[in-house]
Amino acid sequence: MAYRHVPGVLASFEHIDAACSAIRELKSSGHDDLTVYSAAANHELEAAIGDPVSPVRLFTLIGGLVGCTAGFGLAMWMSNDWPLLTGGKPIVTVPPFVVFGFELTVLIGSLSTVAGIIILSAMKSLKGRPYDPRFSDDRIGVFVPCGADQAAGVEMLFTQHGSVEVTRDA
Amino acid sequence: MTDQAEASGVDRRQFLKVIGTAGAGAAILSGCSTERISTLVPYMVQSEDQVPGIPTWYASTCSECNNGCGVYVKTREGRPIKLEGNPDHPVNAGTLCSRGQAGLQALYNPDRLAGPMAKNAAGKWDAIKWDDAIARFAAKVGATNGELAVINGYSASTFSTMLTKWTAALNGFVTNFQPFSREPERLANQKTWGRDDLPVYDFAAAKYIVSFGADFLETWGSVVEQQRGFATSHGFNDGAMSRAVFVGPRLSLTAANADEWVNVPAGSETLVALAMAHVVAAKTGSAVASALTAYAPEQVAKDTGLTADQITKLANAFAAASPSLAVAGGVGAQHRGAIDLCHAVNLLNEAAGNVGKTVMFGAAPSASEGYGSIQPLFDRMSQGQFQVVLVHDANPLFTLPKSGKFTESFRKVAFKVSTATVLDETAAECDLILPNLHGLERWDDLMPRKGVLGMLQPVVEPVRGGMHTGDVLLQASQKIGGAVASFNAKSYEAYLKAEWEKSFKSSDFATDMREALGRGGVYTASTTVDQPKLVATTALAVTTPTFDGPGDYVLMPYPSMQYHDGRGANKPWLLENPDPITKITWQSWVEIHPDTAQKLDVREGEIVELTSPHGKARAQVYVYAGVRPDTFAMPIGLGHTEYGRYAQGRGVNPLDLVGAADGQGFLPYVGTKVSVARTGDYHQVARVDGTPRQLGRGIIQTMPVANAIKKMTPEESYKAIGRGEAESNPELEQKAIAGFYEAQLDATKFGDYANEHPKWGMAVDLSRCTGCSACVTACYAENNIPTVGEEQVFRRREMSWMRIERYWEGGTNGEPLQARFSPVMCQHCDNAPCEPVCPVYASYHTADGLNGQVYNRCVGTRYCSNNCPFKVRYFNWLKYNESAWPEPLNLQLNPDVITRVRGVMEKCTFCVQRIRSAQNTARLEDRDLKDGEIVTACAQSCPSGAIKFGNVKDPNAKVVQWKQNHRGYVMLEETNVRPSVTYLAKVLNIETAAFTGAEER
Amino acid sequence: MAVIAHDPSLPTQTHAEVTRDVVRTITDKPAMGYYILAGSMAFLTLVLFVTLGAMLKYGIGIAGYQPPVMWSVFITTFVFWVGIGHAGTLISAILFLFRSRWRTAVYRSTEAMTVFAVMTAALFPIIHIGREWVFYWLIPYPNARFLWPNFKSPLMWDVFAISTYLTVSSTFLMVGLVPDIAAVRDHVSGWKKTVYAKLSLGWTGADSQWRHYTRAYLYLAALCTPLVLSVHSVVSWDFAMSIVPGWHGTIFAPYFVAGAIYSGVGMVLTLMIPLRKVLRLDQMITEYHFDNLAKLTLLTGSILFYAYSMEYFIAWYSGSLFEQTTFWRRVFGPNWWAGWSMVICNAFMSQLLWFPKIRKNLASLFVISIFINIGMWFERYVIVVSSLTNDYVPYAWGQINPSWADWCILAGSFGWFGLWFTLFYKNFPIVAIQEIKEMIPMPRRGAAARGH
Amino acid sequence: MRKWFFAGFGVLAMAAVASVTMFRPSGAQQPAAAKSNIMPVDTGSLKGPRQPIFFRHDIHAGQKQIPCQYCHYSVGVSNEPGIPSMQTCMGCHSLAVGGSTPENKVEIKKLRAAFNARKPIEWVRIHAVARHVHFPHSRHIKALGPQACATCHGNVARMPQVYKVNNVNNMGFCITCHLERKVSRDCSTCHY
Repeated sequence: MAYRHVPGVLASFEHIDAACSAIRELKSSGHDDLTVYSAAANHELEAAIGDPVSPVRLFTLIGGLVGCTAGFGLAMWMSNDWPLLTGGKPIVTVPPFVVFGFELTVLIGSLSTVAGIIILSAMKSLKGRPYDPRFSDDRIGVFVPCGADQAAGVEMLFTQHGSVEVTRDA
Repeated sequence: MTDQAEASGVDRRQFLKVIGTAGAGAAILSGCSTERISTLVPYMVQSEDQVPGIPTWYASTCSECNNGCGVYVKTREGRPIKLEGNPDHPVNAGTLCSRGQAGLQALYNPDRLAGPMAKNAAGKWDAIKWDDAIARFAAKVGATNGELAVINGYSASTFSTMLTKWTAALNGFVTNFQPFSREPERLANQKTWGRDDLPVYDFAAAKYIVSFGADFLETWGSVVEQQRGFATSHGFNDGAMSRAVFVGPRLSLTAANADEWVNVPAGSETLVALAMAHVVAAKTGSAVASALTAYAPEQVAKDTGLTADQITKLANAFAAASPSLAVAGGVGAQHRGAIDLCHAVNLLNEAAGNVGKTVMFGAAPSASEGYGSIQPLFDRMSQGQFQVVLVHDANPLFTLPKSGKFTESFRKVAFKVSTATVLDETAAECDLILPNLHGLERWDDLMPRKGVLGMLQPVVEPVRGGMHTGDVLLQASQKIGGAVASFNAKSYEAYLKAEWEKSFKSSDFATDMREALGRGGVYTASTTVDQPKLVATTALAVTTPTFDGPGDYVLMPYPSMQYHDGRGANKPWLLENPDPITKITWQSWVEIHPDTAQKLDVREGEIVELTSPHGKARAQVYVYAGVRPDTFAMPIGLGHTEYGRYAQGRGVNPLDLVGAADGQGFLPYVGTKVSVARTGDYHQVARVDGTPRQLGRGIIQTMPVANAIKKMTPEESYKAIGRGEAESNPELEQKAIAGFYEAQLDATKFGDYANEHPKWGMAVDLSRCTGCSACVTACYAENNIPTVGEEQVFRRREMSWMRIERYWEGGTNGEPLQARFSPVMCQHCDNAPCEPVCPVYASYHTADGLNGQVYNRCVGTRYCSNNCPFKVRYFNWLKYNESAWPEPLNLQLNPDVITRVRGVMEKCTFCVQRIRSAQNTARLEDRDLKDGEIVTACAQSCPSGAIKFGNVKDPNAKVVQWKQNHRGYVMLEETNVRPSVTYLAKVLNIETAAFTGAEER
Repeated sequence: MAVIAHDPSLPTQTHAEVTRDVVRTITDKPAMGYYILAGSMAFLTLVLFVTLGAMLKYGIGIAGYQPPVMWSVFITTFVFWVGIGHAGTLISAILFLFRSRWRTAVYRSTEAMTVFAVMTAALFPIIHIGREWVFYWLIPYPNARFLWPNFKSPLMWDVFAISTYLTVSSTFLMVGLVPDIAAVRDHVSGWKKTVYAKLSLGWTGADSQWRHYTRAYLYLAALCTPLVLSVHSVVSWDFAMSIVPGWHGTIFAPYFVAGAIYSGVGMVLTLMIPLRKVLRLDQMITEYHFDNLAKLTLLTGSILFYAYSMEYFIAWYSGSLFEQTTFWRRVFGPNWWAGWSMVICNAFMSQLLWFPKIRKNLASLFVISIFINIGMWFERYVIVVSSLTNDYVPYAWGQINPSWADWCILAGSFGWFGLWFTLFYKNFPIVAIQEIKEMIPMPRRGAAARGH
Repeated sequence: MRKWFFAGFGVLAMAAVASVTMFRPSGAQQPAAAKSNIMPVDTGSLKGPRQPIFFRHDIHAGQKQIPCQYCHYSVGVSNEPGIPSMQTCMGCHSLAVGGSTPENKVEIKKLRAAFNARKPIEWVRIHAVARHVHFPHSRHIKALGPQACATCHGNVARMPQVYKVNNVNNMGFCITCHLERKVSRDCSTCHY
C-alpha cells in the first residue's frame, strides 16, 4: 500500500435525506472534495453532489466513428487489394460492407466506452480514503478529507445531520 | 496446407521399384512438385522419348475385350496415366468406352500376381522362380503326348495363331473361347447364307434400325464403333434422322435410346421378326417371301401381345426407309429360339435388301468359338482325356454356369496351368500360375477384323513380375524339344516382328514397322464387301422356345455394361461408375416390374431368393418399370468368389440359376424360369440417383423431329405442343435483369479482369448422348477422382465430377416408358451462386470465365454446394485420397492434377490443367491457341461425339456454332446463373402427336 | 409507501435483505444435486470435445452428412444457440432503454445465458467446417499469401457479427457485475475475498465511480440495442442470401429475430423457473416477472405464427415451381414430422399463453417453455435441412441420416452451455443487487419506523 | 502502400498477429564468393544440405561457365527442370575430366563407381514447391531469359554447395514478383 494516507472524517448514514442535507451543508462550507459511497446509484445523492454529466460519451462517440471507418475501410481496401470476381458481382460493392461498418462501430464503440469508465474513474484516485463494507450494503458513506483543525467541526456537522456513525481518520 | 502435401501422390520408392531400375532405365521425376520427395533420382541413361513433365504418347491396342479398339497411352515419366482412343483407328476412331479406359486399373491392379506360383500339396500357393515355373510347365506338357487342352481367351492375333500351331504340334486340343461369342448369329448365318462369319453392321448408313434384343450400345458387338454409327444416323443434324426401334422384354440402355420400345415376351421376338419379314417381302417381292407364308402379322399377333397393324406399321416403315437395318442376338435374346430369331432377322434384312448395304460380310474375322465348343472340351476333361490344361486370358469357371459342373470336370485334369494376372476363379483351381504381362507391358497384336492389325507395344516396365505367355511357350518349347523345337525364336518379340515382317511384305520393314507402331497398327482399306448367297429357304416352322423350371418368371441375365462377362469387376472405376439404367454402383440386383413387386410385396433393397431347377440365388430387388412383369432381369459380372479385393464376394452371379444344357451349340442364357421367395433380409441399394423424375423442371428438354426440322427452339416446340407453360422468367423479371449482368461486369474491370481473355464454354448435344458413361470414367482418370466405395455411396458421397443424369418419362397411364440422359458437370456459371458465398475466395471466377476452385484455400464451409442449383460440387468427407489408390493403383494418378485432401470441396474444372498446359505450349511457341487444341477428357472420350469445348469468344469455334443451334438451351434458365454449358435438346423421332414428356416442362 | 408496495414491479425487501438474499446464493454450501448437475454437464462437455477430436482425426464425414444436404445438425444447432443468445441482451439492453422495471430481477441471469449461449454457438463454425485447423483463414489478418477473406460472403458477415456480439454482450455482463462483485466482496472472507476484490476492480461505490458508470451503462445499452437486432438478421442472411428455395426469403431477418427472442425467452423460462426455487429467490423473482416474460413469449410467438403463414403465402404467390415444391414437401414430404413439430410447438403452443391461467401457472409455463426449445430447434432443422433435401435438380435430391457424431455434438453443446451457466450462478450474483437497490427507495428519517 | 497499410493495421489491434504472420521475402542476398582453389573438405561446414557427391556448382557453372540448361535440359521446354542423367555426367567424367584436386578426384570416383554399379545417385532435394502448386519452369525461362534461374535459386554459380536462398514455397515470394511484373495473379494459374 504505497500511497499517501488521506486524513479526514468518515460518516455513515442510514437515511438518504440526512446524507443529502449533510452533503449540501459541507459543499456550502467549502468542502468540495467529498467522497460519497452508496450501494446503488441514487438521483438525490447525485443532485446533492451536483457534479456535471460524465464525459464518457465522448469515448463512445470517437470509438464508434473509428469503428465505422475501420469497418468500411477494411472491407473496401481488402477487396481491392486482390480483386477477385465472384458471382458476377462488383468487386467493391457497398451494401454488404455496411455490415462490417456497423459491426465494428458497435464493437469499438462499446469497448472504448468501457475503457472510458476505467480511465475516468481512475483519474480521481480514491486510494488512501477510508471505506466501510456496509456501504455496499445499506449505508451511505460520506468522507471529508480535512486536517485535524477542521475535523471537530465536520464531525459536529455530521452528527447534527443525523449520521449514525462518525469516525475521525487521522 | 501441409496436409495438401500428404495427399497420396506417387510414392517415389515404390515407383522406382516398379520402373526405375530394370534395363530401360526409365526414372522418376514425376510429382516433382511435391514436398514429400526429399531426394531426386536421375536417369541412368536419358531415354530420348521421355522429357520430365511432358507426357509421352504411345499408340497401342485395347485388350479389354476382343473388339480391338486402338488406344493412345498417355505416359508421364514412364508410367501410363490415361488411355484414350486412337483417332487413326478404323474401329473406334479416337474414342474409348469405360471398360477400355479402365484397362489402366487392370495394369495397376493391386491384386496382380507378383510372379509365378505353384500349388503345393497342402493346396497353398508357393511363389516360385520363373525358370522353375517354366521347367515344371515344360515337364508336364512334354509328358502329355497329346492329352493337352488349351483354352485361349485372347482373340484373333499372331499369338493365338502361334498358340494354335504350338498346341497342334503337341497334338493338343485348343479352344478359342469367348463367353459372349454370338454363336446363334453364326449358326443362323449358316442357315441363311451358309457362311460362318459375322457381318459388320453399318449403323451410320441405316435410316431405320430395329434391334431384336441386341444391345448394340452396350456389350453386343463392336460397341464403340456402333455407338459412333448410331450417333451419326440417329443424332439430329438439321435433317432427317434415323428411327430406332427395340424389340425385347427389357428396356436396356439400347432400348432406352431407341425411339420406340416394342415390349414382347422373351422368345416371341422371332415371331415379330418373321411377321415383319413377311410384310416387307410381300412389298419388295423378295425371294424369302415363300418361306414366310405362315407368318402374316395376324397369325403371330396374339403370341406377341401386339396388334397386327402395330407389326404391319413397323414393317412398312422399315421397308419404306432404305437402307434400313435389323439386328438380333446378344445375351439378352439368347433363348432356345435364338437361332430362329437371328435367321428370321437375316431374312428380314434380305427382304428389305439391306445385305451389302448395312449388313456387310467379308470384313469380320471368323469369330472365336464359344459354349458350343467349350462344353465338349469340359466333357472330355471330365472323362479324364486330358493330363494338362492351359487356360490363357479366360475365366471359364466364372463365365460358365455352375450347373454345368465345369469346376468338377476341370479338377479331373491332372495338371492345370493358368496365365491369369489376377487370381481368378479358374486360376484358383489351377496347379501352376504363370502370370502374363498386361497389354501395356508386352509386345502383341490384335486382328479384330480383316484389314486391321492392331499393335501392342510395351509402354511401361512390368508393374508386377509377369512374363509374356509367348515367351513362356517359346522357352518351354526349347525344354520340351521334339515337335515344338521349331518354336525357337529367341523371344516372342522376335517371333512377332518376324511374323509382322512376313505380313508387311515391305522393302524397309524397320521403318514401316516404326511408322505402323506410331499409328498403332496397319489399317488397309476394308476389303470389298462380298454379297452372300441366300440358301434356298423352305417354309419355316418356328417353335416357341421352352424354358426350364416350373417358376412363374423368366430369368433374363444380361451382360453389365461395366463388368462385361465379369472381367471388369475388379476395377474400382467400373464399380463406382453407376449402371446407366439403374444408377446402381458396387452391387448387382434383380430387376422386378412394379406390378410384380406389388404382387410379391417386395420393396427396393429387399433380398429375395430366386430358385430355378439349376440353383438358388439371393439377390436384392430393384423395382424397375422397364422389365416385363413376367420377367426378372439380372446383370452378369458380379458374384466372384475370387478375383481380388474389389470383386471377391461382391454381388450375385445370375449364371448360378442358368441351365447348362445346350444341344444347339450355344448357351441359352434366357432359358430358365425362376420362382421367387421373400427372405425378409434387406440390403440398401447403392443408388446415386435421387428423384428419377424431372417434375416439369426442364432439366433435359426434348422435341419431336418434326419441330426440330422446323428449326424450333425447345421453348417454341413445347408451346406448339401445348405442353406446360415455360418455367423461364416472365416479362417483368426479364426486364428487371436485362443488362444487369453486363452492368455488373463493367463494375468488375479490375486487375486480371481488365485484360482480354478467352472465355471457355461447352455444348452438349443430347440427341447424340446415349448415357453410356464413358465420359464419367474419363473424368475419373483425368482428374484423380477418388472412388469412395459402397459404404460411402450409401450416403450419396460419390465424387463423380461428371455424372449422367437419368430421368424417366411416362410409364404411367399407358404412356410408353422413356429415358432421358444428360451429362451434368459444373456449368461454370457467369453469375455463379457458389462464388460470392465462399468466405475465403476458394470458389471464384477466373478471368477466362472458369468457375475456379482453389482446393488448397478451401476451408470446407460447403456453402458453395448448398448454393449450387446443379449440385455438381463434391466434398471430401473422409480421407478418400488415402483409401482410393492402394499401391500400385496410385501410379495411375495424373501428376498435373493434385489429389484433394479431406475437408475440401472439389468439382469439374473444365480440365483446367489441359487448358493451362496448352496455353503454356502456345506461349512457348509464340502463337495463339487454335480451336480444338484443348479437348476436355469427357469430350475426348465420348464415342458419339456429343460434347464440344472451346473458346466462345472465337466466332468460328465449333462450340460457338453448337451454342447458336436452335435446339440450344441452358439448364434452370430462370435462376439467371448464366451457365457456360449449353445443351442441345434431344430429338425424338416420333410423331408430334405421340410426344410425351409431360414431366419435362 | 403502501401505495408503491402494491406495484408488483418493485421489490418488497430492504437494501440489507437484498444483499443478504443474493449473497446467500453464493455463500451457501451447494447441495449434492448441484455437484451432480455440474458433473453431468462437465461429462457432456467432454463428449463434445472427444467427438470433435474424432472428427479432426477422420474428417467430418463421420457425421451423418449426406449430399445434397451439406449443412445439417451442426448448423441447425448453431442457429439454435445464436437464437437463445438473444433474449438476454434484449431484456437487459432494450428494456433498460424502455425503462421497464420488471426486467431488473431477471436481466442478470438472461444476460449470463446470452453470453454462454453465444459462446456455445461460436464453437460451431469451427466444428462444422471441413478443415477445422484453418478456420482462422476467415479472419482478415495480414499474411504471407497477401490474401484476404471475401467480404461479400454472408459467412464473413457471420464471423464479424458473432464475434462482435460475443465481445459486446460479455462486456455488458461484466460491467453490470462489477458493483455486485464489490458487494459480494464485502460479505465474504478469506481467499474468496481476495478473488472478488480483484474482480471488483477496486469498486467502492464512490460518487465519482457511479457518475461515469451510470452514463456508460446507458451508452452500452444504446449500442447493444441495434446489435441484438442485427446479429440474428445477419445469421438469417446466411440463408436469405442464397438461392436455395426455402432459404432466400425477404422476410428472413425479422422472422429470425422474432424467432430468436422467442426461443431466448423460452430458454430463460426453462432456466429461471427451477433456478428461482433452488436459490430461494421467489421474493425477488415473482410470478409478476414470469407473467411479463410469458407475454413477451406470446408476442414473439405470434410474430412467428405470422411469419410461418407468410412464408407459405409467398411461396404460393411467387408462382415459382421450386418454392412451391419445397414448401409442399416441408409439411407433406419426407420431413413432414419436423415441419409439423415446428408449427405445433412454436405457432400453436405459444397461443396458449393468451389464457392468464396458463400464463400465470409456473408449471404449465415451464412445460410450454420446454416445447418452445424443442420447437425452435426443429424450426432451424426444417429451414436448414429440409430445404436442402429438395432444391433444383431432382436427380440430386436426397435425405439425411444423422450419425452418432451429430447427436454427441448436439448433446455436448448443451453440456458446454450448462457447465458455464451452472458455474456462473453459484459464483456470481444471479440477480443484479445494485439495480434492485436502485429501485428500493432509501429509508428517510420520517419513515424510520419501517424496516429495522 | 501495402507496407504502410500493414503498419497502420498493426496499430489497429493486430500488431501481434501481423508481426508473427507477416512475411516479406528476403531478396536474393548473395553468398560470400567461395574461392574455388580453397577446397572446403568437410562439406558439412558449408551452407545447405550435404549431397551424396560433393558436386560443385561453383566450379561447373562458375569457373567452367557451363550453362544451366546443359544439365537441366528440360527447363526451357517443360514444367520440370530435369535432373541430368548419370550419362550426362559421365560424358565429361568417364575419362577426360578426372578432377584437379585430390578431393575432386575422390568425388568423381564416387560418380564413376555409382555409374558402373548402375545405381543412380539420390541427390538431396533443396527447392520444392508444395504439391498444390504448378510451377511451369519453361514459361518463366521464356519470359525472363535463360539467365533468370538466379531470380529464385540465387547465384548458384557462386555456391560450392547449393542451399536455399529464397523460400520458393512461400506464396508471398511468387506474388511479389508477379505484382512487380504485372503478370497474372489468377489463382488457377498455379493452383489446380
